[in-house]
Amino acid sequence: MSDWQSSPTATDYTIDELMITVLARQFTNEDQACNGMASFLPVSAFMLARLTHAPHLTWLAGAAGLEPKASKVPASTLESPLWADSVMYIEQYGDFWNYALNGRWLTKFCVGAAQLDQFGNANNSIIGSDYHRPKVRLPGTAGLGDMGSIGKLLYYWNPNHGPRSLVEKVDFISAAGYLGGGSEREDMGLTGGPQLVVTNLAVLDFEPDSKRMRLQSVHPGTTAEEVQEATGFELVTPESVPETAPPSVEQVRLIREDIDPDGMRKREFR
Amino acid sequence: MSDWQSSPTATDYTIDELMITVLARQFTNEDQACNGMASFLPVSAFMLARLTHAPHLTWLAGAAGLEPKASKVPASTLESPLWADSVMYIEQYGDFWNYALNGRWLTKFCVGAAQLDQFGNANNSIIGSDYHRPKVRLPGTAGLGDMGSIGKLLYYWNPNHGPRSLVEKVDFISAAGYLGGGSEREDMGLTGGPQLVVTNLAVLDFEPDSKRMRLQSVHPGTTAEEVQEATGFELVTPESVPETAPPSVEQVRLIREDIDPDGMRKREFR
Amino acid sequence: MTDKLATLEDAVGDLVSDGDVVALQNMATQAAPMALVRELIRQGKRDLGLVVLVGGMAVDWLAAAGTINRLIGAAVSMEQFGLCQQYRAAVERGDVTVEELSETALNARLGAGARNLPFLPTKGLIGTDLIDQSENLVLIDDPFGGRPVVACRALVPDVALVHAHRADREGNIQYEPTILWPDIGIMPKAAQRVIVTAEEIVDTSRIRENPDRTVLPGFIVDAVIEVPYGAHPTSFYPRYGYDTSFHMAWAKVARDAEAAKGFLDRVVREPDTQAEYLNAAGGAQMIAAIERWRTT
Amino acid sequence: MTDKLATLEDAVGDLVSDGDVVALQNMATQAAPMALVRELIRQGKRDLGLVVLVGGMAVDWLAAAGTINRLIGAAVSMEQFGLCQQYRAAVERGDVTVEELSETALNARLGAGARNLPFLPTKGLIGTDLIDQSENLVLIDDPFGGRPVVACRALVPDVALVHAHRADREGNIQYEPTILWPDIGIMPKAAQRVIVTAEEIVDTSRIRENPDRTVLPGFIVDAVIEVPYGAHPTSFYPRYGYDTSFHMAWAKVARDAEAAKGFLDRVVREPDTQAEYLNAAGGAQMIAAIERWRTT
Repeated sequence: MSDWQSSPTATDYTIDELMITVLARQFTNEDQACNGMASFLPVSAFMLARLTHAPHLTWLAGAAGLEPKASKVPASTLESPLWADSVMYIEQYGDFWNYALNGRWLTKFCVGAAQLDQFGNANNSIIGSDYHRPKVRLPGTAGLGDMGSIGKLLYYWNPNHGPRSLVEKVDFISAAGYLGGGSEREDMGLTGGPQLVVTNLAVLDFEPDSKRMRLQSVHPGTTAEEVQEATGFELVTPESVPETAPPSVEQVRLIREDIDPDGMRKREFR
Repeated sequence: MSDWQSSPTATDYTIDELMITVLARQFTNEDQACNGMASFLPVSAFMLARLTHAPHLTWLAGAAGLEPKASKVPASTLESPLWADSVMYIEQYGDFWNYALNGRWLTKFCVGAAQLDQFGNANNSIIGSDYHRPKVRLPGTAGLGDMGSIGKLLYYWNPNHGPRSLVEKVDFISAAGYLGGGSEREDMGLTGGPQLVVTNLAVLDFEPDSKRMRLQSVHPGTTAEEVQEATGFELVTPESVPETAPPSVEQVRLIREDIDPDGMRKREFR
Repeated sequence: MTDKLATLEDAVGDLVSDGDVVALQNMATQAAPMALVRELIRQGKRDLGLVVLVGGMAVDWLAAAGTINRLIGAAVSMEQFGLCQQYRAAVERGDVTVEELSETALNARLGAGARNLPFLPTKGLIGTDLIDQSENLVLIDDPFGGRPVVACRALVPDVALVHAHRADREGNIQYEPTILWPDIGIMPKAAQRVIVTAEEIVDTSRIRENPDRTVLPGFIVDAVIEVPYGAHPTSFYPRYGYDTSFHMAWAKVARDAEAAKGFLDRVVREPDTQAEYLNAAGGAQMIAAIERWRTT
Repeated sequence: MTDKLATLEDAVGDLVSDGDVVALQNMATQAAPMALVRELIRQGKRDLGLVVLVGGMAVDWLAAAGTINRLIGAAVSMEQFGLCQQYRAAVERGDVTVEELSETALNARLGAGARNLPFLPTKGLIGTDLIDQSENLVLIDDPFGGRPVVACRALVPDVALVHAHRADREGNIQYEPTILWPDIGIMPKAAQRVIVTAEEIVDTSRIRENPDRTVLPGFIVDAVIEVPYGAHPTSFYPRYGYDTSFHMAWAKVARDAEAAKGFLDRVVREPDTQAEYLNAAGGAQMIAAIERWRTT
């Protein structure tokens, strides 16, 4: 944990490593982080945060193993090697939701979605117009359908920024974002909601009043125009869009050598 | 378990032993029996049933220890010696009520009450007319307030038959019996209900139509008139009331020598 | 106590009927009672409804074999091995209908079923399109004046299928220390019948050594069957991990109906015993591989 | 993780305020965090509300000392040692008001509190006078057309008090294999703050040896204090049984306010440390007696 603060900015890094550092930055010593399946970038981010700025970040691996000592990212983020040497096995039905629903703990979640729209509504259910006869059956909402409605702060990651995954209107809302935008979510009594969308091209947030998705920063080597072109709706784009801060040399070393030497994080990119 | 069936009728027995045999008779191999605290007679009855006619009767000691091998009745029926060598520890909040509420298991309960009325309504809450300023504060309803409403068959035991414990109308209904009698319970959609009241004087059940308490049998040495006199309301009394069948020599021996050699069952009698 | 010891054939034959709603212990690649799943297919059961929290290969097989025509669950995926393609195709064709529930909604439906309540509420799902998709979810007012909640109607499966580390003949079921998936906590208690496969059947005296490890009491279990490696190819920690090669082999054929049928013929329909199945799945070499999970 | 190690004095001083609703782990003679109960009395806390499933001597002491003015619970009794006479008298005088709930209703209120739901339903209590006695219980219709159920309003205690076998400095709490009373399962998760006493504070590496025995995660715990025999005179299996002599001694004085006060002065107010308390309660001889529980 020694020299991460004084480490110079890296020049040799890949997009997955950049996305991991952006996600890691969202988690502090006061948070409890939790990952689901096939979550190589979030798991790498939690590990990175714990090795650098947030050594006391609590981590609930696979929503089941508390404070594991996983030595590296395994081939599954929902399987036993990940929760090696945990301090607690939290049983999901009886117990995980006690903590997750409570509101005081596990307030931030990294989540993925097949479709995300301009107001941060997510779809993991179906592609098509007929729910019962879909063009594509997606995996299903799992816990996301809960997370969207119970005040959580959601951090979407999307390794494949494109007009099919970032759409004007989702075919089906399987997790509530800002619904129709503006105060619609708030008017229903829902707190929290989508905070950030971290893609392979840019970092996006939501404009406070309209709740429309907004370009926060573009990754080095990408322009705001390229991001807009890869997006299925009009982004709120400030006059000047900064570059996403790149990782440090030490962060890249930690990811490559200690956290994910097998390169599992690369699997998320088509 | 050898000779209990051919054992002759005992002449040397006490009322507690008689009550235990009456309670034991209510439980079969197909039942799951469960006891609460200070339940020396029911615990003795379960042990007796398992040693005689119902060796496969399932027993959940203290609503927590399944199929224990308790060697004898201990000083507490809610403490660890009772559930020695159980096959399972059932956690109460998360689990006991899953089974008890379900409806298919744990259908019969032996229960006690400070007051029981002519329609089998029970009171363990307060004596007096003002709930918030009672003449006597009783222990409280515990699980009985549930059992009365969720279809259970209730077997009341009362070692101190008298006009203060068997009253015309309870001061407060902390467990539902047949309410105002007749079809009132059924009309509310409640199934099950009080089946039997086993006292130190008699065995009582409930007349099927009026749901009034009825004399089923009087213990040897007691008359129907004496039972009526000790009761705070008019009992339904058939023209001829049989004597309660006494225990066998072997049942008495099992109770005295194997089940309760320390005589804990005597503690329930004032 | 009653002797619950059975065979796969008798348990599935006697306790599962065509049209039943079957609750299946499962996660993406974990802890599924796969021997029971294979037996459902072997016996040609039809029109089953399936309840899964997160379904994996079991769902894909049951869809491929035409065993199920509806699914109630939160997700179906084999994680790093991809979506369940046979299931997906069956849903897209309209052969399998889906009641998609969030985790808290499924838990609430099963919790209400177990506890004989008409419903349990959740605050999940509010604002989503999922509420309208199911007749078993409805917004109700908070009688204490707060915001509405979603009432989730009780779900009582006809039968639950479970795999465990140990059981005795009386049906007391134990787990070794490992993550407990939610299915074991509530599904069997909500179901009307319970079939359990176990890595080993032990004497009750062994069960009494660790009463804190018993997860289901014998009185709710209808049949127990000894099936070593009964969760293969899913993982069953701490005994064995998931079978990577097997999952990849299935994923490779699963987009093609004919190839998938050939795979199922070979590993499901032809082997008559668990030993024959394990041989068809790779035998001793496969077993050695899945037992090496700690080092992967 | 944060260091949660504290003293009784600081934990109760910092985390419990006059007027708070305090959830207490307890059964008739079992598993109560008695060192914390004594500290509440020593610090002269007032107007506390107490939540107990089944309260025992702790409730009697807190009533005798005037610490509590209301109770939410299912029962109060010391089983074979009789009713809690000081509590009884306080209720009969009107000094302590009682919200009496059945077990499922209390569980529902706490379960709703833990899960941030406005209420959970029960089918218990229907037909009893208990529903009208509480403003937190109300009959509601089943939206699916069945019979009404009792909605039990969420209960969020300000602080929960718990005793455990082991804890680490980060607040991860373990139980040795024993019956788990319901309080540990839900009360601490419903409460806004959690104070835990443990028979011993151990290194986290010891906790990691048995992750399946951890009952509360450190992130919900605010303070842990090492208090050997911290549940005395209640039982804490498998380590020790309840103290029969001590219970009888209390039962003997408990009908008399002056005698009860003298008892509390001697065992609660005068001893400044747990060691002094244990001495006042009978010292080594008493400890030997409660550790002999297996043979009684």
